[in-house]
Amino acid sequence: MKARVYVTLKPSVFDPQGRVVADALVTLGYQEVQDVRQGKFFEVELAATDAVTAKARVTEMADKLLANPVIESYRVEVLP
Amino acid sequence: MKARVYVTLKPSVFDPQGRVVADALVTLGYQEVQDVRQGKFFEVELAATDAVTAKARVTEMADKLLANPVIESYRVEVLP
Amino acid sequence: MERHGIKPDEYERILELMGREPNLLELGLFSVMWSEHCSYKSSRVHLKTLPTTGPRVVQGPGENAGAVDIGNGLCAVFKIESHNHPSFIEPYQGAATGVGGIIRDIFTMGARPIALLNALRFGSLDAPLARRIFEGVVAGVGGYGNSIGIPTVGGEIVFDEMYSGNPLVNVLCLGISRIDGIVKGAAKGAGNPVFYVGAKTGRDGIHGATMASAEFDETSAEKRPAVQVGDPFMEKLLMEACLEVMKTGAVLGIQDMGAAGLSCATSEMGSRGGLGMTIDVMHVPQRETGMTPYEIMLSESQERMLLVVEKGREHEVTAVFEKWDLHAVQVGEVVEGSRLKILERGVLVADVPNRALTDEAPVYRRPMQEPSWQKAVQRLSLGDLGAPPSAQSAFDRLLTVPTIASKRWAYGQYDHSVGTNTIAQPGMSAAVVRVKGTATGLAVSVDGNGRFCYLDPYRGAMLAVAEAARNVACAGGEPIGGTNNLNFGNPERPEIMWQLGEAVRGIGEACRALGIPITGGNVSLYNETEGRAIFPTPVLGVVGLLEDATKTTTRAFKRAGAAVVLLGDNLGELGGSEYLATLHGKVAGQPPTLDLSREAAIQKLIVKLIRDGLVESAHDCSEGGLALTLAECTFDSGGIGVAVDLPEVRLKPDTTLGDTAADVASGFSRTFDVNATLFGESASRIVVSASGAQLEAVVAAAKAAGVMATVIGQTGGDRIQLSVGGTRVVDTAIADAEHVWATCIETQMGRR
Amino acid sequence: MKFAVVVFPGSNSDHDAFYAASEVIGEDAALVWHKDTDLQGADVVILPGGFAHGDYLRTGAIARFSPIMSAVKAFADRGGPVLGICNGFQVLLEAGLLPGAMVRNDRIKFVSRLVPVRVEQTDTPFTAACASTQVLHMPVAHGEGNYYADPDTLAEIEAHRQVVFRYSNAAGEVSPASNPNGSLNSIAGICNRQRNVVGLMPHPERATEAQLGSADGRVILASAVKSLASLAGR
Ligand SMILES: Nc1ncnc2c1ncn2[C@@H]1O[C@H](COP(=O)(O)OP(=O)(O)O)[C@@H](O)[C@H]1O
Ligand SMILES: [Mg+2]
Repeated sequence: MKARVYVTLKPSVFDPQGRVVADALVTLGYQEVQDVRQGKFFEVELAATDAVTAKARVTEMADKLLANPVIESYRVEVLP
Repeated sequence: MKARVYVTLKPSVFDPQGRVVADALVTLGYQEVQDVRQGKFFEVELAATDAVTAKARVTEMADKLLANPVIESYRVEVLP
Repeated sequence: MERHGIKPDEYERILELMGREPNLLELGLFSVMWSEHCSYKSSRVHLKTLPTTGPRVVQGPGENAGAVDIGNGLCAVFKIESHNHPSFIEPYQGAATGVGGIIRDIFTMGARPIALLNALRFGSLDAPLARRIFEGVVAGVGGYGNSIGIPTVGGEIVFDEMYSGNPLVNVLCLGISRIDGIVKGAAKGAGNPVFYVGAKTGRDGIHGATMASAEFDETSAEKRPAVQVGDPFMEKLLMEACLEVMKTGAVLGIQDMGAAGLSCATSEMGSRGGLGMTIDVMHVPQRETGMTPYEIMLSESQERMLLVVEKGREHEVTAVFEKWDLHAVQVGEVVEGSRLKILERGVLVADVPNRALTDEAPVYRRPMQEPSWQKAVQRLSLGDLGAPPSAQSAFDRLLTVPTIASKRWAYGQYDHSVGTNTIAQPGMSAAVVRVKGTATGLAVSVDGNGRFCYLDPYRGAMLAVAEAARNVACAGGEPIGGTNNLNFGNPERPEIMWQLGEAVRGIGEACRALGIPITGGNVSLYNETEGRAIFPTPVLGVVGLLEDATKTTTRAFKRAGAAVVLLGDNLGELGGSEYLATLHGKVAGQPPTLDLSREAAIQKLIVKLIRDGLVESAHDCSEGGLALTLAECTFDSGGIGVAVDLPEVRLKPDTTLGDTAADVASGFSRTFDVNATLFGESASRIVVSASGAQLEAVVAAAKAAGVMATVIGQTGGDRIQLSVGGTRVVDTAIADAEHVWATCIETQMGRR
Repeated sequence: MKFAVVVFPGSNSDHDAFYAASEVIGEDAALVWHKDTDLQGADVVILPGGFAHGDYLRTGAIARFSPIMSAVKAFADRGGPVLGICNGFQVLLEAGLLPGAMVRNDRIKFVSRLVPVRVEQTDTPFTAACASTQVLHMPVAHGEGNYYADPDTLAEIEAHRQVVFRYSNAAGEVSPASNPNGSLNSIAGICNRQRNVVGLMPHPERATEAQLGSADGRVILASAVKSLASLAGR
């Protein structure tokens, strides 16, 4: 079974990487770019359980390790 | 208009980040974790055009800057 | 066969050595082991001519790295390695894995790595591609070295169009070991188990060695899966665990898996030890499913080691690895005889005499031919150059040349203070690191001048040796050992082979004269794209010993009112200079002359002056000549200026080169004299500063050493004021000059 | 007195801190393995610089689960002085022993250079020997030293005088120009509310000998010695 955890910086936290990417895109001629935020995601391969348990377990992993609640928020998605 | 670009290492490319996270999760007691691959994503805010143009433009950006075609592949998604 | 890069006559040889047709796996083994990268088949006959012995040599070429005795029962273990081709394909990972590879070579010997240096070449920063490669390479060098915690303390960077399709990334690593703690890469004792430890084997980098042995063309893109991703954390674990495990004495031989991976490690350890080895690929930890023996043997996955362990002491070894969360597994054993046998689940799938892969690899005495254009590019006629710029405008312009400018943008991304051994901050001189637990220190420099070597590879290579050694001496280090990286084009072309042969001859000659044994090195060939080769670029790394690490100095002036002394002769040689290239757009002429006995004398002299505490600063003259050297002495000094008056050099008109009497009589020629005085790049020159009684001692010591010493001026004020023959020709505020010089690369990199 | 320097597998300044404490300052020091659970009776704990577990995920994220961290927490709760340097600071943040978090440097690149830092507080065990507003030159070497806390937390930290070090110029003036990484309020180091746990990005242990460019960092270790001595004398 597969799950994905998407982690993003909270909106209030400045995202230096996103800013650099946005600047670079504009200088490359993509004037329409207004803002870029960068996030990360984890594709977790799990020994098969049911989707509900998987979601609960992976949410726990995100809480404990994959995201830092001080600066980041996350979203868990279990793939069918 | 908003688009997202998901960038992952190509399957044949070694992902040390994913390996370390997977090891850590197992040590933390999540024995069911078999593998983790880490990717990144960009949320691009664009001056509104239609979705088709947006997708084409953002795909170009991914090709040129956001992904490194040598080791990474990407997927573009335009949000409604 | 074609796909394996094996030539028909080589195949004949394989048949002879094997006594039968090789199977696909065996052919693969020959292919990687006989590649240029692993076998040195084109360069070997030349490398043999280098001086490799000396009273201090503990380990010469042939092992994973060389070593020289530095006293106190210790030795310096060092080597330089290139990762040019991978860095073009993927700059960050190419450079990072290059750093990882050379670090492994050092700790494999049982030495703790304490410093890294890098010698880099890129195309002009005007091109976006060159900027992207430069940015990625610097980030990759830093990314790996910083994480593992080995300081990057020095290096050099040159930008030239000739490298736009073939950047060079050469990395030197220096480590320290007890002399009696050196461990070698040889198999010992039939029956002893062979262990594998480190990262799992994946399909990455298969045929990397073969790739590094071919030119780039449009199809290179298809070879891309060969890119590897570095894992500095894994390497850190391996380094600590290997150093710890070697202390147990249970490890009899150890080798890292670099180019050609397991194939290389197993066959080299076997043939070095005069024994055979049998391994079963089933035991090799694999990252991907369904890997064939071929893929497992040829994979170049990073961060892996092979060890021969004393039978009965396996648990001591595995226990240390477990402590570091590494799982060492037995993959085979050392056997009597001399064959490398590869099994797959007990079934024999390859059986090769290991020496056939290593010592008996083909050696080519490839044809050499001086290029038809060689003599022509050595002609330098002032008449052809056009009107010379004023000295002031030439000076101003040279400060903005990235090759001359401060490399702060790069080394500001390198952790250079970790390890608490770094005495000289990067940018100040040759790198100087102390050796903890002793009073001694080591100075290290890497240098090379491709332009000089293009004009005359023999003399250019000698000049590289001289410059690296002189840089080390200017930090107070007595040169005691060297390593070299030979970066050249396609050796199958006789002109390239000639360049290589001449360069090696030059290195040998200079090293013999200066008493520097070469203890190792690396050869990178096929650095050409679509038939256009790089400048022939031998890069020399020289290590020098400071008996007292506190007795060192840097380039920066230390106080106002000191006398500025030029040691050596100012000959006004403009051939191959940065001045000619930048202000006249010409790469031409003879490179500077080099009198090796004078070079040896000036190096001995400067080491003595620094040891005796007689000079306050010392700076070698190189790119940009005396003018830029003097300017650099004022930079980072806190704004201590300089005023000098240099005796004017008179260029002799050479009518055979087309200089006319009119040229000579005209003001043209007079301006050239001034510019040659300021910007000529003659070798064997050092600018020092000294005050009071020390000044007299400096002059006396120089006289005794037979080195010309000229007091050319004084430190003080806040300007750089240069006169030639009594006429002030350059007058610039330090603040302005330093700002331009310090921010030049930053500014260039700010462009998109 | 005795310093304990915790060794995570990817620590790379552990031996530097050990050397500074034992050879330079001349105190007892011990290296403590991260899988251990005991601090060997140390009086001061240092979490050193490096990349504790490679730190590909987030700096210090995995280290906080190491067995030794429970002992460090207990030690800190008892009021024991704990110093986190660079990666050690990042570990303290992840472990919740200090407030806030680190993000990438504002200019993205790794920053390695000697920087001036102004001492803001002298009533912590690691600044007790400093003069008020003293400027110390110490190297920074990090890619993620951009300190962040939400506005409320930040206000609270300032109100409780928890900012111990700020990036400044050599004259001690604080401005964006002297901020190497974009840290909020130019924060280079903070302490907890009890003031016994201090974290900073610059490396005092690399600045304890003039030969290496600066000896200014020595006062940080000397402070620990001084404050423990005064505790003992009380
Ligand atoms: N890639 C680099 N990495 C680290 N330090 C560098 C690098 N390139 C140059 N430097 C440092 O900048 C200084 C000047 O280099 P260079 O111009 O080659 O000096 P020189 O002309 O004396 O040989 C040296 O101290 C050198 O170590
Ligand atoms: Mg140089």
